[in-house]
Amino acid sequence: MNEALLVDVLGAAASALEDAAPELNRLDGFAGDGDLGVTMTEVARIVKEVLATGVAGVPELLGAIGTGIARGAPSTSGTLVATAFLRASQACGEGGEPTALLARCFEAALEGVRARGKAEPGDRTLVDGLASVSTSLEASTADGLEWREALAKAAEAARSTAQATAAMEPKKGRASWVPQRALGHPDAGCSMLAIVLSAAAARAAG
Amino acid sequence: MNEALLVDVLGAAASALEDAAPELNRLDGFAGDGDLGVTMTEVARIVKEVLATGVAGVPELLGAIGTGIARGAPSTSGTLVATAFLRASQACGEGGEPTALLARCFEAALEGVRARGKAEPGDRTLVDGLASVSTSLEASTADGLEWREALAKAAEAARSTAQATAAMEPKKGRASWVPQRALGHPDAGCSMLAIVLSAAAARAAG
Amino acid sequence: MRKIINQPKAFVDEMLEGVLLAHPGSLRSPARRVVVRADAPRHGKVGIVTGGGSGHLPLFMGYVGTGLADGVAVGDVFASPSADQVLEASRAVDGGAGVVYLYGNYSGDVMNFDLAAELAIAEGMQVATVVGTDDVASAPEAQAERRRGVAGIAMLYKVAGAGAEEGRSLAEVVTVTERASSGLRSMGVALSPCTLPAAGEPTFSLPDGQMEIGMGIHGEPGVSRGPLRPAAAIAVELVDHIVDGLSCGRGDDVAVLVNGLGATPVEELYVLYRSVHGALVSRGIDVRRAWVGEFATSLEMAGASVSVMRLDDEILGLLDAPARSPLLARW
Amino acid sequence: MRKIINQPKAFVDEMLEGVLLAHPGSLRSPARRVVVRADAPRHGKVGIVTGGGSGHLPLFMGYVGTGLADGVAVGDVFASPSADQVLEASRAVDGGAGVVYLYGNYSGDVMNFDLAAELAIAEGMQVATVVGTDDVASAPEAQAERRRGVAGIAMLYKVAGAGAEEGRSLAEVVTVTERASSGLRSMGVALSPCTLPAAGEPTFSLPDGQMEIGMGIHGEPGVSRGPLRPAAAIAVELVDHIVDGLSCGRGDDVAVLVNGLGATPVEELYVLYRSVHGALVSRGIDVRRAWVGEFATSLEMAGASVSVMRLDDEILGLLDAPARSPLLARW
Ligand SMILES: Nc1ncnc2c1ncn2[C@@H]1O[C@H](COP(=O)(O)OP(=O)(O)O)[C@@H](O)[C@H]1O
Ligand SMILES: Nc1ncnc2c1ncn2[C@@H]1O[C@H](COP(=O)(O)OP(=O)(O)O)[C@@H](O)[C@H]1O
Ligand SMILES: [Mg+2]
Ligand SMILES: [Mg+2]
Ligand SMILES: [Mg+2]
Ligand SMILES: [Mg+2]
Repeated sequence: MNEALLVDVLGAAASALEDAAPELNRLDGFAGDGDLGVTMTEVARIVKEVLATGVAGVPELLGAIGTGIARGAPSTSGTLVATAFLRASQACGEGGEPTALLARCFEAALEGVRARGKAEPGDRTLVDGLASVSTSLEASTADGLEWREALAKAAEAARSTAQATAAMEPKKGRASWVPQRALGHPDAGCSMLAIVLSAAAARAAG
Repeated sequence: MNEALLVDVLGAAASALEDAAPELNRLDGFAGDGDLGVTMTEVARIVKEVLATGVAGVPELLGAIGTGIARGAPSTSGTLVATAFLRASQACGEGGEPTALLARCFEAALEGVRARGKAEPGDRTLVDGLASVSTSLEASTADGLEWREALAKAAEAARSTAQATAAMEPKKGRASWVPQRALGHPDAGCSMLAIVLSAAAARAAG
Repeated sequence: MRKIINQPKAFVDEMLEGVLLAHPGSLRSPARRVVVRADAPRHGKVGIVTGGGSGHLPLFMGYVGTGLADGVAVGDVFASPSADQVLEASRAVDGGAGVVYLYGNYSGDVMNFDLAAELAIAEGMQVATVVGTDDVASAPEAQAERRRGVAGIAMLYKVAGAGAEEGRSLAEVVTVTERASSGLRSMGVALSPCTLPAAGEPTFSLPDGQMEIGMGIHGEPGVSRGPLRPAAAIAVELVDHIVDGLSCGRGDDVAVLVNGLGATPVEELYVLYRSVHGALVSRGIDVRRAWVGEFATSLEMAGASVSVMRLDDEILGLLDAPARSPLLARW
Repeated sequence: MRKIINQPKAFVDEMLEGVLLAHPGSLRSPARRVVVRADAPRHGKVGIVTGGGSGHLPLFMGYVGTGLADGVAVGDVFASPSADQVLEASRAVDGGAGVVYLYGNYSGDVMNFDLAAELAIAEGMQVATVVGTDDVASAPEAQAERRRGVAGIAMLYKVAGAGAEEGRSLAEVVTVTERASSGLRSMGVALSPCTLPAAGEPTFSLPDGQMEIGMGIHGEPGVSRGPLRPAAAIAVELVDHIVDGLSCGRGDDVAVLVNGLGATPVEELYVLYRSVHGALVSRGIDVRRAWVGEFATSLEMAGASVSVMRLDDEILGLLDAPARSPLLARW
């Protein structure tokens, strides 16, 4: 996976994020405060800004995106996405075979988000989505799949996990008072992950 | 004019006031704050309350109404109406021929309202209405008219003065910034006077 | 209607009960709808009595406290208190040095305070009156004495209250307060109407996206109505009107108060203040003190007003004196 | 939209400019969207840093002052500030005695303050954290540590700030603030939504005549929605929920804070307070201190919240200590 390709794929993901803003606001509104789309529009803007300035080197690029989001979109999801980029940046430093590299990046992102947000799998958060993506990429590495194929499978995993969160009853926090409000709707953060991975996979596939 | 008759006539005037509340709010709203009807509903309630308790003696009755309004409806128009009743109460103490008595009461009311509110004739206030009523009653006294007839003429004077205020440009205060807002609509306080006098005259007539 | 109330008729009395329950050490009620400082009367101190309609908190009751007013007569929503109430307040705060009636110029209030003054003087009290007339939109400069009192009166309480607390005489308190008042101008902009509890309907209609410059605090028509403009443009228009009559320019010192009418967030008031400050400074005027917040409201009306007071050293000293009231003190 | 603003994007920065122009002697800005006391750092005094989204004034910036917090990181409307901003605030207020991070429990804020703490500690500062978790509607009692922070945090600033001002150590300030926090509960009712300047549309829909009990200050769904009820009934429901988890009853001392969310007149807050007081007293609880006004708002949302804090002599003494901030001080 070279830098130009990464720029291309991330740009496509950012555009998809912008398009999905109203839907993300709507999903966040069922149990949250309805602003995930607002934050992700800002995140997408920052990603595109960094891509346009052209930072040299994959780890440097991911790091610059992470830092930019941490400074410029410091909300819950913004901070978590920033953490994910920063950890991915560190994890991919050594380089390596693309599918394994992807798997390493997402594993690092998952661990970073878990540490920062203190949510566990099953809490109906972004952690559920990242965990399934990480698992899928690990399996693809073991199976020796090409990275584009692995990415497509990971996107598939993200989509089905987002779907699955719709049936997860919020057991913690405010939403647990009125579980019926969230029930039936996928978690907003997991949907966001599914949207960006799907866009990335589609662009990678050409 | 005996006490029972006064009770009857004042009761009719109070009822007319209650009915006119929305219209008075509306008229007050063109250049004022649109609450004259609210105040007059309270005034009417207090008048009826005092009438129902049955105070002995005409001056005492008028005095009790004046005091009741001063305590219970202490807004601009409430305070002026209270002043009018209190001055009328003082003026009618000596008794006398009904038409002359009425004239004396309204002259005293006019002077009281002028002193309290510091408005001059031509300022487009209650003073304009009271001044024309007072003038009409004086003329009727000089002409030796019976009090019912005099009251009917006074009501007629109040109505035509209210009409005339519609053409008076507000020259003072806030309304003078936007004279066109008030222009074409009669002054609310003068309309109020016309309404109560008309109701009183109609009841007195039979 | 979006109101946290019980019976609309009971609104003012229940509000008063709440105030007295919340601040038992600071306030007491010597008569119905009359509230005074718990330590009133203060012997030898000039007493300051205010009052007016309800629905404007912290005006008027919020200014009863140390270094401010001593007593208040509380009217119905947007309606004057009675002369009786003002008289009761006067009796409760008179410490023998006389009483100043300090309130806003509304005809009902003027009549009732005037009547109360006659009665109080007949009882042997010394009474003097200073009426706030800061709202430049309510009458042209040539009729300045006819203008209504609005949020600027908050600064007059401060001046009069500090003077009285220092032990100045009745005449001295009146003189400095009148001087402060003559150098004080305000003007506001309304963005939405408000609803009286007893009425249940908005006091007037002002469509979303419209503003009315110079509207009165009871919804009396203002100077102009039009599409809502940016904060910076509103600030320039208000400052122009205010400074016009104040004959205030390069090198003059002023205090500024930006007031919210009820529903406008404090953040917006600071955005407005930013441009008000700029408009004054660009005329060479020196802003020595500034307050931003809710000082005189109209229930839940959206909008703001700007008040500017010309300063001299004596007035600035009084503005800086300590003052504290239970309704204003968030700590 | 009924807002006194310029470009929505510039809202927070223009608001901050206004704050700094209005209070130059009291506040300064050592870095973008960071505001600290003008006299910070105070040598040997524990520093208190807070922060959170904009749109809640006087929360958070309003609590920067004497006897309160020392610095604030200012986020976008309803959005967390960044770890960078918190770090800058920490550097500006650290007087060598350590810094307490005191803020409301929102995941974005927690993550950014935690990250800032790691960075500050790496720079050699001592940092401790106390998070306000008073909103009982935001999670059941068994998950009390997951609850959001709302208006009750105003009392925590008072406790922590007074302790720090007295010269207590970092550990001492944290201990007493945590004890105060553990005895603090709040719950609110919303009567209308609010509109973010950048969005231009209400954050949620709440029809006229409806209320939502327990709604979050960003419009997060609450415990129940239904027809608007009288103030007395709202008070009983809020007090029931609050006192439930507080295990507080006959003979216990509390402080009460009734907070307006933005568009609710102070008069209504006092009507509500009247019934809150009654509900507490009828349980034999002794209300020792009460504050009524706007302490934590949600732009122009209509509604109110009630906060109750269990008192002991030490906490009461800290609540009574002098405190002053330019945004809270109307005088
Ligand atoms: N502690 C957490 N760990 C991981 N993901 C979280 C956590 N809290 C929230 N999220 C995710 O963030 C999404 C909401 O993000 P956002 O709208 O930015 O939050 P908020 O508005 O509450 O600050 C949720 O749908 C969820 O997927
Ligand atoms: N100074 C005055 N002298 C006589 N009448 C007055 C005066 N001011 C107002 N009025 C009368 O009172 C009417 C308005 O009364 P009201 O609505 O009670 O006043 P507000 O709401 O301004 O207190 C006016 O239409 C006018 O006729
Ligand atoms: Mg959200
Ligand atoms: Mg949010
Ligand atoms: Mg009126
Ligand atoms: Mg009125």
